[in-house]
Amino acid sequence: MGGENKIEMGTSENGFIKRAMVIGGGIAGITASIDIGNAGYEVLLIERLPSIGGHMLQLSETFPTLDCAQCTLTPKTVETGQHPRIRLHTYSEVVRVAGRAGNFSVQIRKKAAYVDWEKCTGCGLCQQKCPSRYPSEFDRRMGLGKAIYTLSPQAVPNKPVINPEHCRYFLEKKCRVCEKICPVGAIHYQQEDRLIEEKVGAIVVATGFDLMPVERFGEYGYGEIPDVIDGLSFERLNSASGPTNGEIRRPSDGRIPKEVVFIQCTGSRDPERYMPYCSRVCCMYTAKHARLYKHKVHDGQVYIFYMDIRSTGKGYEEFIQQTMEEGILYLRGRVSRIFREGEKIVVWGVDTLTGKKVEVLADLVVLATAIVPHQETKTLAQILGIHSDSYGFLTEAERKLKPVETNQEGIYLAGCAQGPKDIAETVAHANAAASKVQALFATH
Amino acid sequence: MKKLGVFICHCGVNIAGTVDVKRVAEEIGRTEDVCHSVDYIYMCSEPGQQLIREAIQEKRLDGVVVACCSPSMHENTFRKAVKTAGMNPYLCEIANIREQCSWVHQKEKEEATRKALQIIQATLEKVRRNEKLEPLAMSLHRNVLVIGGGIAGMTASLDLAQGGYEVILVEKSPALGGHMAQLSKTFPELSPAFPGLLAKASEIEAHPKIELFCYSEVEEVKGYIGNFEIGLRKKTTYVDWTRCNGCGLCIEVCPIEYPSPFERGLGVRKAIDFLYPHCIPRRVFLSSTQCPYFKDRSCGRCAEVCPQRAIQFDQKEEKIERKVGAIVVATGFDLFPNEKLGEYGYGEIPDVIDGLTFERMLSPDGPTRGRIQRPSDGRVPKEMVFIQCVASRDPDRYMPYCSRICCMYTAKQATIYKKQVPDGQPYVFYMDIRSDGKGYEEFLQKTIEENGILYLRGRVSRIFQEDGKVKVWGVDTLTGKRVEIGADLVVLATAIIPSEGVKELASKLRATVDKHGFLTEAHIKLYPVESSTRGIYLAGCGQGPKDITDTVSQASATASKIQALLSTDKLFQDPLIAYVDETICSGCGICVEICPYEAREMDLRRGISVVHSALCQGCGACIAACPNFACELRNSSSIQTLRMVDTFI
Amino acid sequence: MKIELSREKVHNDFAKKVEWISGQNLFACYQCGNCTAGCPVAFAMDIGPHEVIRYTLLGLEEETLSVNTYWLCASCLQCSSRCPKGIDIARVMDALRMIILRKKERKDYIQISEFPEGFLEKVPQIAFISGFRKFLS
Amino acid sequence: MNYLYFPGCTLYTKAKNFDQTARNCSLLLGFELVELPNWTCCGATFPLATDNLMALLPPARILARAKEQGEVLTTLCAICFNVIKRTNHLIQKDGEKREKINQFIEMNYQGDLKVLHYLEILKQEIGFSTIQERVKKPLNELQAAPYYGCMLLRPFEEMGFDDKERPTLFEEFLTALGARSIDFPYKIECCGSFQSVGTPEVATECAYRILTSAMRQGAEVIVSTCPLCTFNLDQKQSDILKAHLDFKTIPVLYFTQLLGVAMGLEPQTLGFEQNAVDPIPLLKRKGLV
Repeated sequence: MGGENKIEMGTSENGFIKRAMVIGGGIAGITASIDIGNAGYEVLLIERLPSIGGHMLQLSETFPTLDCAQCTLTPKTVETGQHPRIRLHTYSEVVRVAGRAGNFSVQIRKKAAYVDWEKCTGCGLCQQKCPSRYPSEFDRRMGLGKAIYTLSPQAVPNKPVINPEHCRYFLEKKCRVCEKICPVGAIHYQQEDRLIEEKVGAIVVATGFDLMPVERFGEYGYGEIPDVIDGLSFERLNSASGPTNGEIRRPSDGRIPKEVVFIQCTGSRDPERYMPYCSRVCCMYTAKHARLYKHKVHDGQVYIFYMDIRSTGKGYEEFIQQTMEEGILYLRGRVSRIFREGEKIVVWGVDTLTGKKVEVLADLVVLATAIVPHQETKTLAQILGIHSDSYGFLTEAERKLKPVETNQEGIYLAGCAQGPKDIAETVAHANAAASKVQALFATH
Repeated sequence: MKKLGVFICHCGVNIAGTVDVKRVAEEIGRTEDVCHSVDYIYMCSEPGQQLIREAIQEKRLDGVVVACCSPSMHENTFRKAVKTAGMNPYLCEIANIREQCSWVHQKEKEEATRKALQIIQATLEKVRRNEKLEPLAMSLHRNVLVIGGGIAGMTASLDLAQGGYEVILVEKSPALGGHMAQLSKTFPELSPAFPGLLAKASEIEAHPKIELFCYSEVEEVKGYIGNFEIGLRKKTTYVDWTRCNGCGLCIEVCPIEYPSPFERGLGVRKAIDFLYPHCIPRRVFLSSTQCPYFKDRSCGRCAEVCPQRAIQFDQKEEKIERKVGAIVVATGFDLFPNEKLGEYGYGEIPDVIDGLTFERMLSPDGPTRGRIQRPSDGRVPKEMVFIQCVASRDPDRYMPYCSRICCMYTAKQATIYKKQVPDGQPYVFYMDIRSDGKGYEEFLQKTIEENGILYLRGRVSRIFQEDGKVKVWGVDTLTGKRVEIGADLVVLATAIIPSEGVKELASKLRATVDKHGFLTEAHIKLYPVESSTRGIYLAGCGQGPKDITDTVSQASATASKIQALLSTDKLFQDPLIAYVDETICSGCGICVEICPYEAREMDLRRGISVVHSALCQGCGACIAACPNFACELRNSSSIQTLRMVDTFI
Repeated sequence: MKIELSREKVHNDFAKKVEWISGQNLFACYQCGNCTAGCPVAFAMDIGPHEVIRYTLLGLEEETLSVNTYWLCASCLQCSSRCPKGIDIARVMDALRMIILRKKERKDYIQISEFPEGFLEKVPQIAFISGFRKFLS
Repeated sequence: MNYLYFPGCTLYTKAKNFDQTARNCSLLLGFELVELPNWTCCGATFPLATDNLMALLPPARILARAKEQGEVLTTLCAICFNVIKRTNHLIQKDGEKREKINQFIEMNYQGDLKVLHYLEILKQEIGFSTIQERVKKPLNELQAAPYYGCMLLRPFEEMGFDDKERPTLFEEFLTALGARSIDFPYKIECCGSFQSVGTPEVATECAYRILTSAMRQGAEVIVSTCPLCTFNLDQKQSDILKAHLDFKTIPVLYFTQLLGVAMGLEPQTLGFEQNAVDPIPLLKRKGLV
């Protein structure tokens, strides 16, 4: 329900452009776009991947309600896709920004999809028939994807792109199966990147996060032990749409792990070697992981190595306590080393409360690796002329009272690009960014 | 015969893991009037919705059942979807086979499948008799009431005013600022809290779009989204604020001093005084319980000395009425009272104080001018104990939740203490250190290292007075040893609780609160600032403990939601409400009494009861109460309900 | 079982001495236990290295000096190499050894006279030179 | 090309065979190890107490003297290497200590010598491919487990020898000799070091864990870079047999011994008679002696 929006705004008399650009199509960007759009302003939503949804689309369930992430997000992605005032530019990047609040000139690169999206009906035949298979990034390399792909069957927009690094036509100049099978002739191998120019009055930066790669952790096997995975990978394992259809099976041999170790603060709270800050979401998502695992593998045992349990959100502490009461063993201490020994993974940790060294022979180890800004955020900050900190997180104008403003008028921040935060906080942060855009437009 | 379509969602494995969706689709497909029955992994996704739209157009369906999750989740989604395919949205119904079936019968697959079939069949019964309905259009007021003048309410008000909307800001105390005005410095920068707050308050006071009511409370709330009618009570300050210029002469002559609640009992105020120095609005107020004039008319010096003749001993309370389109509830927090903590001395040990009291002590404009001293004897404390999680994370005795800000403010307080008393030792008893905001962990580690703050992982079992010291019995779980400290001053980080009176206010607003009294949001992830009642939004600690940064974000978020709401000139409401068969109604009036939303009224001229469509929430109470069966609910008629029940027996 | 804490105790001379000799800030310790988790000789220790740091910080001089932990430390630096706060734990262990060995009473950990016959002939020089340096005053 | 060489006490006396094989192999590889004149003991431990200046003086003096002779100093013993290299690093970085040290030793040394372990010489200066070409008797897929121990690797920032969690240099060396290098998790875990004089049973247990870890991965022989590790792993096997009834012995070789075999040196010159667990039967089985 809600309002039927009647107010149309474009440019005010003094030439102030009342149209916003949101960079990043995760939950932060989606939320900001819908809010600005609902207030009656036009929005350009720029997403670097072929479809919107961001990392939230990779999640299985969300804490503390254990609601299905797909179910809470897809209505939002659908709403974004159908919103009369939101224009999606997916598979696109911001190349250049000039000007100031009310009059930014923006250059956007629309990457070559090698598919004519105007013609494509999203029937999916090309993906079915494509013979090339390679580890899918969306499934954290645990499942196989095709060279012509959408991120998920529920993608918005539901249009595929060809990855030339894996496409047989681009590699060997043969195949062309997709071209032959496409009923509307949408495959277009000669397509090239396009640069387009747009004018906007305000910008919201919502470029999100990445996880610190497991390859960085020597003491944990440099990412080369297949059954040592990160938190997002576990989300995919747990997801009904993931590579195992939601069954918890370990990547190495597909067996159901019975001893599962979760390690918090991997790369976080480690000023000497990695990141000094707390990544804020790991304590909660690990507790969630532990419970979802336990619900699926009743005779399995979960061990969680932690330093401090951080469950500060509404209903979070209660969630943690319930998790413990379900028989999940929390061990206060870090893990010094992980190595493979036969089919098992040996975990050398400690329980500082007894003071004893602990060894667990695990079947699966999940590392809660540090939240880091998305790698392109720094470049983007330079393009926009806004500040970022030494880790690459974007800097707000003032810590307490201006958490979404930047040093540039008309440019606002939303979500994890500014610092680690959970979905609820991200949504509120994005709403707040939208509020600032609305106020900026209303006062001109 | 109608042509019906049934769409069964797998919800990943949430449904399909328990219910045999293929079999359900097949069996339902055999029903005579069902000409389309399919299943799909995520019906709510774009391709899922496309399936529905295509079927409606191709098979010219007259009704749709989507078997999926709770209607509170996706009824809207699917009604929108059928509408774009040209179908009246009220011909689409949800059969909840997730919350009411697959989730509760995870171990009984066969039973669950049978139950899913029954739920869908029952819903089909409903759809068969559904009417086409149109949403009800309502006009709306394009202004906002903000309740609470702390940092949350102030931020929301300014955002809305800047967005061009008129704001009525109501604060129960005589000045703006809330608890933030009591703080010394804010973490992690250790910058003074006051200047930023003062700037905002000044802006509010001067803003042409904001109407400020301090020392006022919301008495009455009627109406609904877009059309709230508000009754405010302006309490008596005994000072005519239109005349008072804040010169302060009255304060100088006032002979009465009493412990100031703002200073948490550490300092005194006069019977006529400011709420706090430099407060905004800069106006004095008089406490009638302290003022001798109100006892025996013995004084009156303030009135004599006031150059503006602003003192009004006979001032009366004022009632003010306003109409607004939306409401922001930013009622903030209180601290759990020390007096309830028996093991820590029932608040009777003078040198055991809470975090806010210590803030006043640390404030340069506070009662000690920022000097740290024991309340009992004014000595500088050298052994300084801070205790975390006092009444928080204590489900058995107090509050189960984490109060979120204590870890950080304690680290801040210990740092300020150590800077002021270099030879003193701060101890912090904690369970888990929670420094999860931007820059917080770095601040915490730096201050522990540089200032030698001793963190002890463990709770404190008991505190008592002995030989001029405050004995603290705690534990260090990392050595497993009991710890005893003879402290000079103890600061308790007591639990954050909703501020007093929120429950009553919530019931006036028809907003829900949780068992601790925090206002509940519509959805914890996706609608964190919307309340369960449309048109009412939540900002700040009234919704749950949060720090200033998160409060400010959330307050701005409410402003965004409201600007979107008010950017239209008409609102639309579901027509699924009660209606009266005028030929049967006897005008007995039972429905008028029973309606919880004041949506039923007697039409005295016609002698029958009518429905106020904007107020009716479709709860059905009047239908059950009507002795003549004269009331019905649109698309939930008695015959529909009975047919649905029939399918289950 | 009980510790009475006061600022004298927290800023005890013992902890200060350990900090001074080792050059490490004991307050920086997270008490995360990573040192103990990776210690190759933790199996034989009375208490883990992280506990030694804790005991020292709390001024439990007598108890700290009566455990075998730092005597067993082989200075392999596995703990130091993985400490998230960059504390060189092996230096803390060495400092504790030094505190005992530098006492007037010369409480040596090993007695050369007690070595089995032929021991010194068999063991490489580096072993007993480093052993003497670590265990003898 | 000749390299200035610091033998250290152990290789000069009890483990002379390790020293001699290295010298002989060097000649076959086209360079000579030139012994540093007037060398003294390095002290065998890098002092961890920050106030222990005295323990820094012997290695400092060694470095200062070496600098008078050349630009690069090499060692074979991992402990000597660790002590000398760390001291060198300290002299480079800590101006205050540098000044004090120079006053004590009455020399002026700035920390500008390059300290390299013999394995680093082989890799960086000679090249493992060259060694592979000059190998006379490839090791015939001998399943050799490279044991690094601590001293070469830690502290990483000062030693800079190889990756601290998963080093590979030693593996490359063994592969160049024609052996099959066996990866095992305990290759970077401590052998107990000088605990063999402090608490010998601890060193015995450490050795047991390391040896069995390698054997589980299929090792036929353990190869070490440190004379003390070699002692703990090899000589302690008789004690392990007493503590662990299921234990089976395994030969432990110093890396120069294995290099000697591959370079075709006469077995008699390699000092196998000093090994507690006789490697000859294994080497015979592999056709290497």
